Amino acid sequence: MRVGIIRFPGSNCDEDAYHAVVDHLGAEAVFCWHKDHDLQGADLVILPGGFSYGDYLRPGAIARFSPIMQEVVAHAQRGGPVLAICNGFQIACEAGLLPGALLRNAHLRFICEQVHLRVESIATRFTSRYHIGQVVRIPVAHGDGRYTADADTLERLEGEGQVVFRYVDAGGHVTEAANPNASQRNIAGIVNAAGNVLGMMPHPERAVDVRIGSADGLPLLHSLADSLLAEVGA
Amino acid sequence: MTRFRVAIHIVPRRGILDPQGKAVADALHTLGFASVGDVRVGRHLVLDTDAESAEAARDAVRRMCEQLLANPVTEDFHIATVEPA
Amino acid sequence: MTRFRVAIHIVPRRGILDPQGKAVADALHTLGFASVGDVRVGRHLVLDTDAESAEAARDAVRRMCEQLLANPVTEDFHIATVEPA
Amino acid sequence: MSQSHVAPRAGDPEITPALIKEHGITPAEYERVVAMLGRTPTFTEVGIVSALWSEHCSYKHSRPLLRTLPTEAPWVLQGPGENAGVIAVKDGIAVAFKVESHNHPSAVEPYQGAATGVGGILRDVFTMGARPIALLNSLRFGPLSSPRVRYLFSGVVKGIGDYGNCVGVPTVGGEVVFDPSYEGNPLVNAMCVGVLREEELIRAVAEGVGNPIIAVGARTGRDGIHGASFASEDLSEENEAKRPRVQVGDPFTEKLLLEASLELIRSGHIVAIQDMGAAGLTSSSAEMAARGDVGVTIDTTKVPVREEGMTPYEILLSESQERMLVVAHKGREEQVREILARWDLEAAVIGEVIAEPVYRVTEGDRVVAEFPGTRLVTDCPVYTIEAKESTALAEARARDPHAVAPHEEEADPIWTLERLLSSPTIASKAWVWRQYDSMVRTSTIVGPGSDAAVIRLRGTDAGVALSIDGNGRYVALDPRVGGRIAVCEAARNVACSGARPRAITNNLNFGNPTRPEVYYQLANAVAGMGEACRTLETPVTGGNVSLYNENPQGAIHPTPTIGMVGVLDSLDHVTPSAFQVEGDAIVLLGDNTAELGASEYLLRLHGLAIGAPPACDPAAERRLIDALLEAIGHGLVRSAHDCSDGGLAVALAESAMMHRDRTMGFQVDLTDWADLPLRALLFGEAQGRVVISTPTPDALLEVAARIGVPARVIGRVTSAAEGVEFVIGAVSARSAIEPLAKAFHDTIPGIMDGGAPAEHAVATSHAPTTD
Ligand SMILES: Nc1ncnc2c1ncn2[C@@H]1O[C@H](COP(=O)(O)OP(=O)(O)O)[C@@H](O)[C@H]1O
Ligand SMILES: [Mg+2]
Repeated sequence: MRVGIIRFPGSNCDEDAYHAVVDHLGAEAVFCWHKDHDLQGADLVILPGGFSYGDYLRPGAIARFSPIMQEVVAHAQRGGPVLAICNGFQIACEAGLLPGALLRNAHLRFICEQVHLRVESIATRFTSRYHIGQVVRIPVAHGDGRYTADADTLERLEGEGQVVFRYVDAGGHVTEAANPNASQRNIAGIVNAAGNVLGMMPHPERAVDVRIGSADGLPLLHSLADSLLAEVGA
Repeated sequence: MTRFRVAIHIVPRRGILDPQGKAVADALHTLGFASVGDVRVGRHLVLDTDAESAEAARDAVRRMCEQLLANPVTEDFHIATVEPA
Repeated sequence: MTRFRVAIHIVPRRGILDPQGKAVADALHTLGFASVGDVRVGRHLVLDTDAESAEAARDAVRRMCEQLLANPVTEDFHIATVEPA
Repeated sequence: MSQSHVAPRAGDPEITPALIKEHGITPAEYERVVAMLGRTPTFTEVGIVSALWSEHCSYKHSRPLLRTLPTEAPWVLQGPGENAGVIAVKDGIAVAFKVESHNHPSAVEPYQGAATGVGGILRDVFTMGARPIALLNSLRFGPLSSPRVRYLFSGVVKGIGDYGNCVGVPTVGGEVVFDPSYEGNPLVNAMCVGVLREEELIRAVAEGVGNPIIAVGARTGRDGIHGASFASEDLSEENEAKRPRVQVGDPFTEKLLLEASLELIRSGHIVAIQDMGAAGLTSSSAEMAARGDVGVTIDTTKVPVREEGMTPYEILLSESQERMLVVAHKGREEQVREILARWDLEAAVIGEVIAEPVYRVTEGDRVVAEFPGTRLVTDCPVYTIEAKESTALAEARARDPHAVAPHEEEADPIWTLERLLSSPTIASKAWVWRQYDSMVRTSTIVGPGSDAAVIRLRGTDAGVALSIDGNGRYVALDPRVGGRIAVCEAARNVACSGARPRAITNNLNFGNPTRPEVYYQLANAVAGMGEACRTLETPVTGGNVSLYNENPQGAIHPTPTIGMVGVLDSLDHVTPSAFQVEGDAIVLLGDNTAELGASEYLLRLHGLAIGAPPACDPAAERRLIDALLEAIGHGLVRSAHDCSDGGLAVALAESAMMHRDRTMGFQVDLTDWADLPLRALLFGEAQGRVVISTPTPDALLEVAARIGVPARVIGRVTSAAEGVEFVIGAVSARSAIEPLAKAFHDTIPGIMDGGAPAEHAVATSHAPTTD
């Protein structure tokens, strides 16, 4: 399995994604430069966190027009998996790979801390290694993470099982206090209708080792590896 | 070609939570501006662009807004003024 | 008392670096809007307030800008319109 | 060429005594310039001198004092004098680190002032060839009851956060103190730590005649002209008006500059690189030339500018951010440009290293400034001021804190403890650090909230422990002792996390040094720091001096802040500060005393800054650290937290409820010290004490006894449900955890999010310019 990590000017979780994939998953990873049109044969594309183009105008708004994004969109349209984390999620929404938008946190401040997420769907290639309703600890670090979509979109996401992670308290309850940014319906992560693009504000690549706070992001990477292996096998 | 200066307002769409507007309203109340009601906070862009005519400039800026400057999911834009720079 | 709707523009003062404006200008160029020159990005506020007269509303809003809304060191503000709401 | 070809530039102001004075140059200094040049300086030259001879660049009042500090140890690879200090860690890995202040810019524009402070210190570190891996900050403000202070506090925190977050360097620690002495003159010190391989170390020394000098990064605008001399003046209302144009930070460009600079350094195409920091192009070029003892020539018309019509004076003194000066190998200009272009950055050759021993600036063909040799840097005046202690402070020190009558409610020590825990200086700073990305780079083993942060170094099993500390009140009341304590406390914090303290960087935040009372503080604080550094074997590898921290209300507390770097040979030794396991014994290393002077207790409960600060014996601190580290090495320590602000009772309470979601309780019996005054025992700030929790108290006591450190079992860790309990002879005090945890955790959010807005307008009169 080969992972392509997209590097935009201002990406800053690209190295972390690389270490998660290479050191903890044992897979191969390459960096794909935003000015290029080359995914270097990547099976999985990661849109990493950071502040592409300084988050100027709106997070993700400018990065979406980088040359490499044409290839990422084409890869997604072919059914190739894309993991869009934090700023990557913002870019994916701006690029139309995922519905909705990520707006300024309601308390108007950047927030960095471990949060609890409930796994809402395990019928995705990203989450097969979790069990349904499992509560995991994964950190957030963002200023613009308030997931917002119109009522129809929200209904569709819920109805089709596209809501993958929700912010909850330690006991697994959806509460206002557990929602770090006032996302609608406590949504922390969603997949597209085809099931191959996952966007999430929390950072699974920062949760790969208990020494840095949590290893609860590892099953996500392993789920992806399983799904890719199954494809090759098929 | 003439150089035009164009002012654009980009505001959160009605119905979308505007926490910044609310924070400003609350702060103004605490400062004693009791009669302030609703506050909305958006972006104000001023850009210079060359075009054949004011209409052409406005058209170009409309396309800029649609493609980049405003988020169609959450924001409305309004081209406020187009004036020779 | 009448309710007025006031629009305010707050923009980075000329001469002060506006990295956001520069990033937007660069992005517009990349998108093919080659004739775009300078871009400045500021804030656009719309607020409702009750006052005896338009002049009184404008005065109050000016004080709000001075005390809270605009940063006196880096920004200029401009009260664009004061209209009965 | 002779010097006579330097002529006044058309349009520049005439050189008058008033102009010289306005530039902060004294008549004696002016004479020195005239003698050096053999003629009247040009306007451009006056600007250059005023910048380079400002305190900020020249250290003219502090250099002789700084020379007394120890700077060497076998592990020091780079001491003071470079952009940052460097120490070896393990297996060829080294760390570069430095602290810098942005006090004056932050007083005027807190958000940009703090943000650009972070930007500057990042550049200081990556220009050494090091990749930044951690940021810390040390902040001082007036009381939070003032809306202006809340504005400054929230703006500074947001500025620090936004900048570091965007660049992708975790902010992992710091400190915030609120004290009336900083009202109107906040302190904002930022520290950065970077990692490099020893062979990648590069120094900012210009050399090689014919080598091109290249300006890299952002364009030059009129930002912050005279920032350097501004930072060397009192903040009076008068210069509020002649306030320079504020520098605005662009962390996005900084991130590109960081990546491009590291690539450039590793490419072998360049000789030297330096940040254009305070006094911009002038100081970076003159300092690089002086270090290499070479001549340079710079053509201001080649410098990429952001605004039209900029004069050489403005271009030289601009403090536009995110710019670097590079000396490349001759003939490699294209390769340099290519690397920068990949990161969307501009590069322009603006000058070259020359054989002729001059510092020359031209505007096209015309010479607008020329100084012989490197004398501009080396001839800077140095002042030694008469030192005299302030009688008011000597009197305050002489007052007996035990004579202060306690409040009636203090009969219950829990009441007092709750007051202290809700003092904003002691209360949890989670409101602050939640706004900082403390985890990016996935190497943060211990983040904010503990005694010191611990960052792992990839590719080794080693880590560094980092802390920044200072206590201005101690220094005010006794500069010598206060200086010692600042170093020892920082070392203790680092040791509590399991690391051996190795070296410090420091920031000297003081008032106007030409006043004998201030110079006395400076001289004695530096002496005290030196004593502690020598004993602890933590040499000084760099730092920063920020003087003239005064305002119409008076001078600030003299505040040296110490950035300490410690090394953990193995991450197995990382030790948390919070209690971990119910039933563990609580051991106090060090001894309690009757000291109460200069304490947070006196300030918070009685509004007094009086009495002598606690005694500080660096040799005893060294033994304490040795014992602590040996015990940690043997796996005898489950948690360790030092006693500082608020004393033993606060240290115990913090150990129990530092983490809101994981509180514990404790029972302690302090009857052995029942003859000490109760409030000194509980809230006095005696030095050299650490609260440890351990499953193996006997083994721990044995280590302590062998090394000669007093140690006693004082109680045990309990569950949160059991609350806290103090027994001191006949006195017994208990409390549930919740009210104490609430005091500790909810105070700052309560003030900052409680609805009272932070206003900027209080101190400024400003008329709309376009309304
Ligand atoms: N401005 C800040 N930025 C980041 N962390 C901070 C800041 N202020 C305080 N902290 C963190 O809060 C904790 C307690 O700080 P402090 O009270 O100064 O501890 P100590 O007295 O042990 O030095 C430390 O972990 C420190 O790093
Ligand atoms: Mg401290």
